[in-house]
Amino acid sequence: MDFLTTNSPALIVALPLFAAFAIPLISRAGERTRNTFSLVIFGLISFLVAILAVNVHSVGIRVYTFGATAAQMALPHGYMVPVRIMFEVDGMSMFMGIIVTTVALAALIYSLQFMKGRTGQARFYSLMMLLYAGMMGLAFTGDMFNLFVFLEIASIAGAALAAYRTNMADAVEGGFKYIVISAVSALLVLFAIGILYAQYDVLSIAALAHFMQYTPLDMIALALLVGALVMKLAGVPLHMWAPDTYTVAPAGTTPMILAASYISMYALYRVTFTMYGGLINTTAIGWVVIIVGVLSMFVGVMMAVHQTDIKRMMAYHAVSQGGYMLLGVGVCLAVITDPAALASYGRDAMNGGIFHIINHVFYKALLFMTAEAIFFRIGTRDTNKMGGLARNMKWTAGFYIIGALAISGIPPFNGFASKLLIYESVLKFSPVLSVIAMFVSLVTLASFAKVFYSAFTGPPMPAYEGVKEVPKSMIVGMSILAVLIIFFGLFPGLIVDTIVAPATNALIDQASYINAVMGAVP
Amino acid sequence: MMESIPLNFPFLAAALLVGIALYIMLFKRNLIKLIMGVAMLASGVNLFIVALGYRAGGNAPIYTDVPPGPMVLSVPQALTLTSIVINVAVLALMLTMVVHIYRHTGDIDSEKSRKLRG
Amino acid sequence: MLSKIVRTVANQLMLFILIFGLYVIAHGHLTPGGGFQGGAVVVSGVVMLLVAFNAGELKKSLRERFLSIMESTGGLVFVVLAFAGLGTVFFYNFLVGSPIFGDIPIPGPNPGNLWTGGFIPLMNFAVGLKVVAGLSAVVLALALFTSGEEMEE
Amino acid sequence: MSVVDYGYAVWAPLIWIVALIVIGVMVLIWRNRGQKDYKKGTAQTDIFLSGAKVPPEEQRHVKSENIYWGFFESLKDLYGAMMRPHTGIVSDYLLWFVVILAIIIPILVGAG
Repeated sequence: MDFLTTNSPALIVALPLFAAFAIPLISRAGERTRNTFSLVIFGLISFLVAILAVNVHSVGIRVYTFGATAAQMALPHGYMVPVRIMFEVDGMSMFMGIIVTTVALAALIYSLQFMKGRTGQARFYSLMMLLYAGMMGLAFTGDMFNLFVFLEIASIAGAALAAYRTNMADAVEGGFKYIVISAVSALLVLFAIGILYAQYDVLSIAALAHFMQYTPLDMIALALLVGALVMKLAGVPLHMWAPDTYTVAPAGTTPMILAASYISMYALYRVTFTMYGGLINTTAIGWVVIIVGVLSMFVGVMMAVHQTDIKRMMAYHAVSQGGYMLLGVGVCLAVITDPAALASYGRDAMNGGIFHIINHVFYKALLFMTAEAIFFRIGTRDTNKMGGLARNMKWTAGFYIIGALAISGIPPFNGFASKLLIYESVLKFSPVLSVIAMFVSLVTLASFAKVFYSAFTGPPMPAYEGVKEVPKSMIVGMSILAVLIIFFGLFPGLIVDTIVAPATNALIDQASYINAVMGAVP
Repeated sequence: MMESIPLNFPFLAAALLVGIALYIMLFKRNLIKLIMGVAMLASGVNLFIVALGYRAGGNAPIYTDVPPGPMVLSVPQALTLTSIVINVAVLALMLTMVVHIYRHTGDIDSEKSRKLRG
Repeated sequence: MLSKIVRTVANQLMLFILIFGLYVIAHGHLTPGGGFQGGAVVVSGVVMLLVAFNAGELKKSLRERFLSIMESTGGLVFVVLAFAGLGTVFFYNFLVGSPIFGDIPIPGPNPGNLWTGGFIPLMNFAVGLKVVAGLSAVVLALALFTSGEEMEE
Repeated sequence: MSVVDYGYAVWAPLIWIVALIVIGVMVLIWRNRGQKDYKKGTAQTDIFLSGAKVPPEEQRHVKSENIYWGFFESLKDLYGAMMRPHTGIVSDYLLWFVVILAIIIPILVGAG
């Protein structure tokens, strides 16, 4: 047990990599063996994540150094710098880890029967494991260069998965757009890393934060990082790839690509809060984040209500909901140097923004899965051609209702809990922003009502008479998320106290992140 | 000879590469040219990082039979190497996707081959 | 398919390219090079064969199934070597001081000892295997695309 | 455990659900006191469409693109402006990226 606790940060990333390489070999032994293997490996990973989460919750920040026992290396004249590759796991990393693992588990179970009988399944599961490894690596990494590497791993795996159905022209197009956008933004991240490395000769995030001088060059690097990561997390006006890619990704991979974009959001927070945390004047960067957030909310929802493709509509909603998170966190960022405002509403806004990530990933993953379930049965995503499906697909319809009510912020589902936190705290910062947020929520409800009406209700359509409910593994995958949504909605206090508040504290408390690595540095 | 080249010449070259790459990516509608743009952007960034580690007159950072004298910083070279490897994978993936796009639509013009918009 | 002269020369040259690639891989911990570079050298030989013969011809001897197994093996060996260090920490170089690649080099300039580096040379070989298989599959797939054929599943 | 309390506002879902159930029961009781003496299966329950002929069942479904027609019609200009940047060309996406970078670099350098 001790061994697992000590080595869990490395194992959580290494096991999926191992599985990704092993799956093509194991697939030779048959479909059943491979599926069992994937599930067993993933069960093991989930167990490790749980162990690590408990560990981080009790002992605080964990630093795991690869290949040696200490992160630092003393130079001959006594000066110590962190030179090793290391993982630094704090509350926020763990929070993202929990999200990604839950979604990936649900997606994996969902995919088992969805993918049944299709070609290239070995590659599909292999890429899913690779995507998971990339995301977890990004959440855990403690240095900037590995941030770039894991960003690229996640992008490559995500793009290959999005273009998985190569028999459809639009699937390849969506995957292509994703890889181009990801490659360009990752290269600009690398450029920013180069600028930082040129000045401070270190790559560790903690060391960079420790040495940071906030020169104009640093600010250029910050701008490049913010731009590139906002692109990856699909903030308006850099969101246009998101609908294209989310629409075409198959089965359980859309939720995983969605989670990948929130991992980029995590990277953005890590950069702005931890690396540039000592910035004297955070108002500018705070307002940049707020404006991107408000634009995302508004443009995303207005575009969504217009769509007729069910997954495209949900993708635009993903853009719009991303705006809520940016709004909440941006408000906190703008007031972080003002202790009174921070205590009064800044921390609550941040809690809301962070809490919304987990809520949104869960309900949006559920919604994407219901959309994919419809596609699985009737072969179209066009809502114009749907109708009366609730008669044939009762479980799917039920899950859709849960997801739709949660995303529209209807109590008692989880979306309401985090949106309320955002509304109330943003109201104290700027009432106009809060009103916009509420309006967006309203339009969200309207657009989901529209799709519910046109897809699930109405008279039975003669074309869909023989449509059956989706297979069991897909229902199990969706019900995991549905149960979590209801649980989070009923016990928001518990969730905020146990996982959201530690994540917020980890981001705001820059000093302890630095000390975990730089503690021994004179 | 080496002294006659200004030290920031590689940075100018990197800036030029990035500039050309951005021009290609933004204004060319041919998908293959777009990929060339991405490749050039990668080269520009890689050149930038390698140039960061250069010290005038330094040796290559390899201890096998090294002559005495200062060495070039090796970390940026390792970073560049990693980034090159990753870019090979990215470019291969992009090219494969363009081949698929061409197969489906018979065109590699991004305006004529698009299916997803609005 | 090019002329018989080109094909024969390509066949002969392939051996030398293979040797050079293996040299670059094996000396990865001493000189510039390593798994990726050496692998890329070997794949350049594959590309030469691709030009000399055509893609359909090459597909017969370089099967997708074989390449896939080779690639997975390379990746697995790499990860398993990393796992093997878990007694101390992940990626711990447990082979240093052992009879396999275990010599500890003299600090500073030295003539180079191939028997050093712990598991680094082994990892270089694993990466080389993966790169050779992966890149060959990529170039082969792209060549087959242009000639209108498909890789088999 | 179930309550989120942050000084100036409180959200307690369990209490809210109890209240919802109470209200639901009250509504049901109220509903049961309604009129029950209409005749099922007669013209009393038929659909009346201003005297026009009622179309068969499967044609009665309103298509998704026709829902909220008025909303889109009145916001035509806004939608025109919003649709224009969504060209679906990846070069244009990158153009937006460069434009945004050009805007935030001066902002952040100025603020730093």
